[in-house]
Amino acid sequence: MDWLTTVDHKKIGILYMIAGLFFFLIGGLEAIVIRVQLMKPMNDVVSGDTFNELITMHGTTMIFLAAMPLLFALMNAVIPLQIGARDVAFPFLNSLGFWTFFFGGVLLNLSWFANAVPDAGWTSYVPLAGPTFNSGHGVDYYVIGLQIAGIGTLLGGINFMATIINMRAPGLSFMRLPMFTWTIFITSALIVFAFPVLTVGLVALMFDRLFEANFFETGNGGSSVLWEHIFWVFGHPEVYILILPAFGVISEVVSTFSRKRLFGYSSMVFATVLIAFLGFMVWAHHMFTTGLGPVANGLFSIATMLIAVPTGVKIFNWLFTLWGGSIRFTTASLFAIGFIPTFVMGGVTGVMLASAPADFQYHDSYFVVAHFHYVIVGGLIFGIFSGLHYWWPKMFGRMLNEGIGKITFWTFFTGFHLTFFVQHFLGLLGMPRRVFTYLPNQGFDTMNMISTFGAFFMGIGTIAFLLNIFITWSKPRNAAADAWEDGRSLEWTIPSPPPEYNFKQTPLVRGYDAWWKEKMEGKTAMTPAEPVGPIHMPSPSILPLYMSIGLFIAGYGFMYDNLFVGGAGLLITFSGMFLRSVFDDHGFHIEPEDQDKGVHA
Amino acid sequence: MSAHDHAEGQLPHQPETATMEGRNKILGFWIFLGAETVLFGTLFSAFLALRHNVMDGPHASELFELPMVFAATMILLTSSLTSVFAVQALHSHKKQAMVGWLIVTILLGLCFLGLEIYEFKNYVHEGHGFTTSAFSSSFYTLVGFHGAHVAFGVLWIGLLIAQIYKKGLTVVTAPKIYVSAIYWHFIDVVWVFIFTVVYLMGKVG
Amino acid sequence: MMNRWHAMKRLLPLMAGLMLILSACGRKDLSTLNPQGPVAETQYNLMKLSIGIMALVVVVVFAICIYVLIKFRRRKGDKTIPKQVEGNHTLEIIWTVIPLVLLLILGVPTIQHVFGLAKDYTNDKNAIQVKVTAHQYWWEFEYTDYGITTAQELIVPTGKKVEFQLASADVKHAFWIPAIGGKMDNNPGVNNRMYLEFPNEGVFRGKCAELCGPSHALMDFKAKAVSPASFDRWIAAMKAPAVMPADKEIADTFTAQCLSCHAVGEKGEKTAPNLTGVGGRQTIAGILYNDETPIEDNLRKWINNPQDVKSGAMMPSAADNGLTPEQIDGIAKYLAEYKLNYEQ
Amino acid sequence: MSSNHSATGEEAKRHRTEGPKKHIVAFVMSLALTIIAFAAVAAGEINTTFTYIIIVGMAILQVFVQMAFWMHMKDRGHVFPIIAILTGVFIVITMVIMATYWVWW
Ligand code: HEA
Ligand code: HEA
Ligand SMILES: [Cu+2]
Repeated sequence: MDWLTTVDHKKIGILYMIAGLFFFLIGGLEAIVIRVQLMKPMNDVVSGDTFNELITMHGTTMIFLAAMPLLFALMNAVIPLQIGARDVAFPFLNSLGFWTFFFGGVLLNLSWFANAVPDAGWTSYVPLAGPTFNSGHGVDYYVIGLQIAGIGTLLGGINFMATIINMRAPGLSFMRLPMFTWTIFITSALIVFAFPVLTVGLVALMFDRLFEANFFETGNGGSSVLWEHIFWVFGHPEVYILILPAFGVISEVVSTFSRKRLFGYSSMVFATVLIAFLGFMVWAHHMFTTGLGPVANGLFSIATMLIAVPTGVKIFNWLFTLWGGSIRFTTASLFAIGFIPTFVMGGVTGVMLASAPADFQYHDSYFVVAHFHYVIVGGLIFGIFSGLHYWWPKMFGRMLNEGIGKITFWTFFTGFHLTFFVQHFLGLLGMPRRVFTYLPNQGFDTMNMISTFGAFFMGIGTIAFLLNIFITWSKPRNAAADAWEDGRSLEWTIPSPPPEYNFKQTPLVRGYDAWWKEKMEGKTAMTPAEPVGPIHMPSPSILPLYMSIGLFIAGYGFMYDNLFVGGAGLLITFSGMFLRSVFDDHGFHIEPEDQDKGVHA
Repeated sequence: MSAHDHAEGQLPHQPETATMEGRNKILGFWIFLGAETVLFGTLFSAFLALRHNVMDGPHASELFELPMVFAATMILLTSSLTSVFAVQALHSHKKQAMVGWLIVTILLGLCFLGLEIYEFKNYVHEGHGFTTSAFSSSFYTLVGFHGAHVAFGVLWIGLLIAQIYKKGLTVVTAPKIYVSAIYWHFIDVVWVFIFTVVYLMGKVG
Repeated sequence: MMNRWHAMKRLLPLMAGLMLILSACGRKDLSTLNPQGPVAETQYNLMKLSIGIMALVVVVVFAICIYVLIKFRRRKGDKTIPKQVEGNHTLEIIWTVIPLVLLLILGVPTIQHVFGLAKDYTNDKNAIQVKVTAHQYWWEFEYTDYGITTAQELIVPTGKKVEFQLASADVKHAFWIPAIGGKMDNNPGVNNRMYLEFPNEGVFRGKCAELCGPSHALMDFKAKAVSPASFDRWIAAMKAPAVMPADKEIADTFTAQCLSCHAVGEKGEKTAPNLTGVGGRQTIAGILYNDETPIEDNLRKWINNPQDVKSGAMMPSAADNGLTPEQIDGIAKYLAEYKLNYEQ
Repeated sequence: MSSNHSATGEEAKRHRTEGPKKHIVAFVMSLALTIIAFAAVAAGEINTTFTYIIIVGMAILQVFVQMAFWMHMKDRGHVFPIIAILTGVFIVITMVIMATYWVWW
């Protein structure tokens, strides 16, 4: 019950993690089925229809329901601690954000049981996804599920921007923020400015599908290219929403485990901002073959290539953080170190794709599939694994087992390269993507077999990670506050796991790498910025769950043309808003004498 | 946080930023408006891309009746002024005056909505229905989104007025009023662009 | 340090060799790494250039990475604190400027070819004009200057520019002949255009490269480049009166059941693939190869139940068409023998 | 974050006595800008491009006026609001260019 009403960012982080891992398993299972189907030519494990459903759900689930929530998990678990805050700016909205994401995801995945699964790809290009050529309810699940989940994401973005701007501890100026906090700040900004575009796109598609509007109905003056623009104006920033937090994790982990200050901190910050900025001006590189004409293609080619420069700055800064350091190989640092070359391989194929005339060959071939799995799995998923291993003791008070952790890394890492390296060549040899099968004798057979084989390795790696969690769960909660001993930022100054109120006294920050600085000066604790006193906490609330259930019901109602149910669902949500507005939350106080009770419980 | 006990005279002169919660709320709301800017921007883009595709329906220049839209614009502009007066009253802690201005604001908002609904009815009558063409769909979606924002604003400010009566002007209620006023201005700004891009440019052709 | 570079020197040719082996494989009629026309050639050159630049970047990063990992690992029990370096301006400038230069090297030809490949031959008298209409799972090729239409197998003369108008009859598709040149989308509502050139005779594999429904994977076609003389003969043969089944009953069934959608010669409709000379094509339905299975078997299989071959195909099954096994055999035999004699 | 809510008594006084005048000025300016735009269209004689420029220009001016005065964006402590809105506007501009040039090419 506690978990349903919590507004504590640490618990919400854990909820995000559980939900994210759950959806990662579902998405991974879908990937396995995809790979099994493609193992040999003219295979018939699944039909063409089912295959299209699988890739659509795989892409959508992985990106929106696995990767983003796992990032939100890290963000919730870490950001308030890194900035010396007791909570996020809007604890209530934080909880609401989680529950809307969760119910959106559940709605999307219920499509499997309703036997109406979205099947137009995660990009849902119209008219294939429009009412004329897709009359079942499949794409409705996509549209409405993502819409509801998207509300949660947007709330999260607003919340973390406000938190990082307003809730920093005294002395923690922007240019002293840990790198992870910086990347989350920029990511949140990207969310805030990119998600509304998706919202509008989904609304338009929903209107087309449910109310016979004509945004994308070419027969009535609509434009299918408009959808592509809208989707990618959102979609490209989305990929940086995914990768920037991973960049942040890598910065923290690399610096901690080499015992060195992050090399070129200010250029790292600048590069992050620049990547985000450029990220909004390159969307049409997904549309080189749409026929926008040479001027657009040329402009977008060059703009896209430019992103390589700030990204390169980051890569070399990491390498030079390691240079001269004292590198310790834990699972977390292995994933971070594995990330660097792997991501570079994915990044450089991105630059190859950015050359429009050559992209006429690569586009919609397996070369693209290879590119984006290199940056997403080899980048983002490695980053998430790294972050989870790194902050696990902080989140749960227990260390993960290093031996199993190394098995996880090596199986996942080798499996990954086996799966996706050969896909570059499949693409170059002429294999289009999104094909449910291929004819024999085209030179695709061996490489597809290798690729499938590798996917199983990744599965084993994932299972090892799960085992690690279960095995260490029964161990005592004895992780030290500074669990890796070389911690540099504020989260390592408080117990693992932290008490409900995080900081008994708000710390005073005196420089970059606040905790490291104190340690180097021989201190064993931060200087407090306030006396011990009662701590104000927000009250838990069931309303976020209640409101999200309302949206869930409303989604179903509209999808099946039942305006009554739809209206009832909206009424539930609005009544929740009403109650929230009318009854002030006065919260409660934890008095100093109670502050040590229940710590480390 | 004993906000309720504050006598009005003891309120800080800008009660909306007196507490951390209040400052967070205002900042968060501004960020939200950044998102809303993009939301309406996308709707505008879609409209701009599709506005000439009228199929069998009437063209914008035949359809729109500018004088009525002009009147609606004036009403919304005035409501923006009254809402800024409400905020001024808030700053000088004049509860009654503030509530008065808020009521005027929502009344003007209701007039605006009334005109809009009347206008839509006329258009449908002239064969410009939601499903007629890409132009009509994007028109109703853009203008309707704005209308929904106005309607939401009316309900919201209405609810706040009730809260002011019940709870008085405190450091808890003040940020809400302030934020709703910013929201109201934002809607007004969006309308300026709808008036320009949809109606005036539609008339020009 | 020195012997690490030695290791690198040994690695480089190895990697280059790997590249070569990989680029050597791949079918000549399919692989983008084995270009068979100037458009694909241009693109291939750009690909090679970019692969070169990228290989350089990757090698540098790998080298630094491996060096650092070996050199700076923490020994057991090492408690020393390394020097805390803030940054280094010279280095930072180096790794900003060098990538910029590399991008410039890639960017210039990119822009050049973006415009080069966009050249428009629509009004060129010497170019062949083909309107490509993509349908759910089949391709229609209309030769606008000659007033003829064919399907699934595009016939073009060598040595001429071919200008394509790309249209779609339903959802989005993309027209791609990897060995000849890159793809371009067939958008519903608005037409695209692009040109290709076929210097060598041969049959090249074409694919649909945009998800278009359950049988997207099976939406293959062939592009056959023939000598200009053969091409002219083909045009003439296409314009010749249709050859109908000799057997009267089969002819009637064919007219009633098949020509309500398909066409042969001047007869029939345009909503399904044109069948003129279908017996001479390399495949049935784009994917049933006649050199692997006898063409009659392929035709029978297809006519019997198209859904078995391409799920979601619009053509009704034999049962729905009310065809008896004898009629199927008759039609299959007739179509198998319907060849246009234009290659000599 | 230093917040400036603990203003000096003097400032508070200035604030409290600040009349409605500047807001009425802003209102009149908004009215005038709207009317100019309206008139430019109603007159109907000027050429189309020029009319576009006038009306869009008037809209932009009016937004500045309203944001500065009514939304208090000219006041202190509004750095982040300005960044938020400007970023939004920047993205909107790219999208409008997209919609007007590249949807139908
Ligand atoms: C986390 C996700 C992520 C990230 C970070 C990136 C990063 C990049 N992507 Fe990727 N991309 C995707 C996810 C991502 N992408 C997805 C999901 C798709 C497919 C969507 C779909 O169709 O379903 C896609 C597709 C895609 C395309 C469209 C291909 C097509 O469909 O035809 C293009 C084209 O330009 C592209 C380019 C790039 C570039 C230039 C980068 C750059 O940011 C990379 C920059 C990094 C480096 C370059 C490496 C480090 C730099 C150095 C070491 C400095 C020196 C380097 C040089 C001088 C080159 N991507
Ligand atoms: C975050 C994003 C993300 C991630 C992590 C992945 C991960 C993987 N992807 Fe994914 N992929 C996409 C995003 C992602 N993908 C997108 C956007 C597309 C495009 C979709 C489209 O075209 O529309 C795509 C498409 C795509 C394709 C191309 C399909 C096609 O075009 O036809 C393939 C094929 O190999 C593939 C494979 C894989 C594999 C093997 C993994 C592996 O890394 C997965 C590893 C994980 C596991 C293996 C989990 C194993 C779990 C278990 C074994 C537990 C058992 C289960 C339970 C107990 C429930 N993906
Ligand atoms: Cu992109």
